[in-house]
Amino acid sequence: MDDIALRQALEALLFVSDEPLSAGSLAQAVEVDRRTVESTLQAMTDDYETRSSGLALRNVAGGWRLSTHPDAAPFVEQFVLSNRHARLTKAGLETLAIVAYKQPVTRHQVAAIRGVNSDGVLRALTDRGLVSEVGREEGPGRPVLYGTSPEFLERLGLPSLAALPPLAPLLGAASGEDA
Amino acid sequence: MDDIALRQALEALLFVSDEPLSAGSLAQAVEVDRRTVESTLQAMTDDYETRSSGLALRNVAGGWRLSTHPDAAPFVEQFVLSNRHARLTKAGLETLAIVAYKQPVTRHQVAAIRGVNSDGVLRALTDRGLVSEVGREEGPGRPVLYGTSPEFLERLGLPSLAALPPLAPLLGAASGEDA
Amino acid sequence: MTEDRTGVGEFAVELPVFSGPFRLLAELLLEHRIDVCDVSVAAVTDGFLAHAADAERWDLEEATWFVAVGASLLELKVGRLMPKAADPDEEDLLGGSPDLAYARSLELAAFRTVALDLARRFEDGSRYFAREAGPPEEFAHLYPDVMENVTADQLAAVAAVALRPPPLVDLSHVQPVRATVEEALETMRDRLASLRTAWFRELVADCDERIHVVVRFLALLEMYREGHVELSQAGTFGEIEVRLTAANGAA
Repeated sequence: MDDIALRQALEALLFVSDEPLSAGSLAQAVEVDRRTVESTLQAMTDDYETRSSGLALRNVAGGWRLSTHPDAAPFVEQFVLSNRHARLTKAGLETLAIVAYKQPVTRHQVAAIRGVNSDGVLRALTDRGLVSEVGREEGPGRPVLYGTSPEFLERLGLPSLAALPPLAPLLGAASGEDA
Repeated sequence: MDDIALRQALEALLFVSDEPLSAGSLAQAVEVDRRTVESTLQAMTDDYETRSSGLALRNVAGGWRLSTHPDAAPFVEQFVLSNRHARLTKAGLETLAIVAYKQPVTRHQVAAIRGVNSDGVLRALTDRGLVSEVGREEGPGRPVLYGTSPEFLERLGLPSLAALPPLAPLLGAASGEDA
Repeated sequence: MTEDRTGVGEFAVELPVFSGPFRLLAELLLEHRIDVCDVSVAAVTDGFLAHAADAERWDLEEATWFVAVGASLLELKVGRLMPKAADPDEEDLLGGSPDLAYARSLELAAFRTVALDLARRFEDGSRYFAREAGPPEEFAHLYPDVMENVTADQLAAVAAVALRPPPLVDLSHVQPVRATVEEALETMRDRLASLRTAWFRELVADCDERIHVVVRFLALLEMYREGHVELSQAGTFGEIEVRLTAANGAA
């Protein structure tokens, strides 16, 4: 398959998928080696940008996702009117940060860090698809363990959890500040 | 708005829409006169073709629609067939759930709940035989009322609508503290 | 009941948990040295009214002080009596050790900083809209069974999220009495704007419950404090006349 046909196939597949597609699954679908697919996707990402396309290709949540370009956001927002992008409250963000860095984590552990019962917030984050149940802890009661969802990474535009900003320097800075 | 920004906005709007958009509604969304929008859409159609895009813009019955390019169809077909886990799109699942629990319900009510125009999704669900027209509402315009079909219940293995899991416990669990 | 006429706070109360001057009781309660739930605010109020009846004149400042303290106690009591979500208890939250509690406060501060960064990323991310429409309809024939993996429970979960009413504004941090006083202030200002002079009795004629009368009275005291109204009362327990001040009338 030549480069043009490959790009065409990749663009079409990205268009129909309603979730990020990994380079591996794309490679399988187009029957081209993964490395070539990856470099083509990277080149396409730059292309969308340089030709001022209304679309943007990003490497998010462990895969590639085609979306509208941020420059077109004002028009799309008006058109879509979705409440999906409603802002998160302070409590929501705080809880999400804890889940993101401490996952897998139980309700109780979240509450212990925040100092307040966080069941409602966790529930709302789960409803919004940002947090999900990822298992159960061994031990009494086998409490549910929470983690962030792929949608969380996608909404943040991050390729993986490893791309989250490191917490350690903040802990250091905080401890240096005051007693 | 210059030509590049206009193309960007139109491409983004066509990308997120799940049904054809008339030149008139697009003109309204981008606040540019309809004639300019139409000639731009025509130019864009040619552009997708000449740059061998994986996408194609077409002027179909209901308006303009962005779709995959026929050249990429074999890959898309294969992908759709192999992608067994996501048959019903997120939009489809959400719309079906709303119809199931709010029936009889109008198109307008579904759109109001989802926050997006849902005509395309409703039509697709109707085509699939999962949703059907169950009557018309009294009042101006006498809009069509939708409900789920017997096939819907059969597919879920439910004897009747009364056997749908009750919503109240799920709703009741919502806490005052939201995310 | 012995009474010292030098001040309203000095009137004595006789309660199962405490006997002595009210001012001392109020301090103990506000410092949580005595559980407010063990104190009948109504009994204290009766004591105060008895004291006031004996007093030679009704001192508005003393009355205000008593009402303010009474309101605080009621608020404390309401706070104690209202059911709360089962929070982990304090010891759980602090882990029992002050050092651990300190470490956790640092950790929470770090998470709050990170949360700001997440908020920024969400903001940027919200400008990208992905496509959720799935394959165009010409491919619909390829997947005849869209319900293959759909379950009733899944539908219910999706419906619950879509149909859940928007969350109520969380008012738990608002002191209930103060919020109502604001409303009462508005009501009183509206009424007096047209009536200009009225009996307190008229201003509370539409109140169904005693708490509403109390709240209107507090609002009135607030207006008096700000010089918006003048109050006069013929005698103890006499009718209270409320008059909009000239300055206020000109506004």
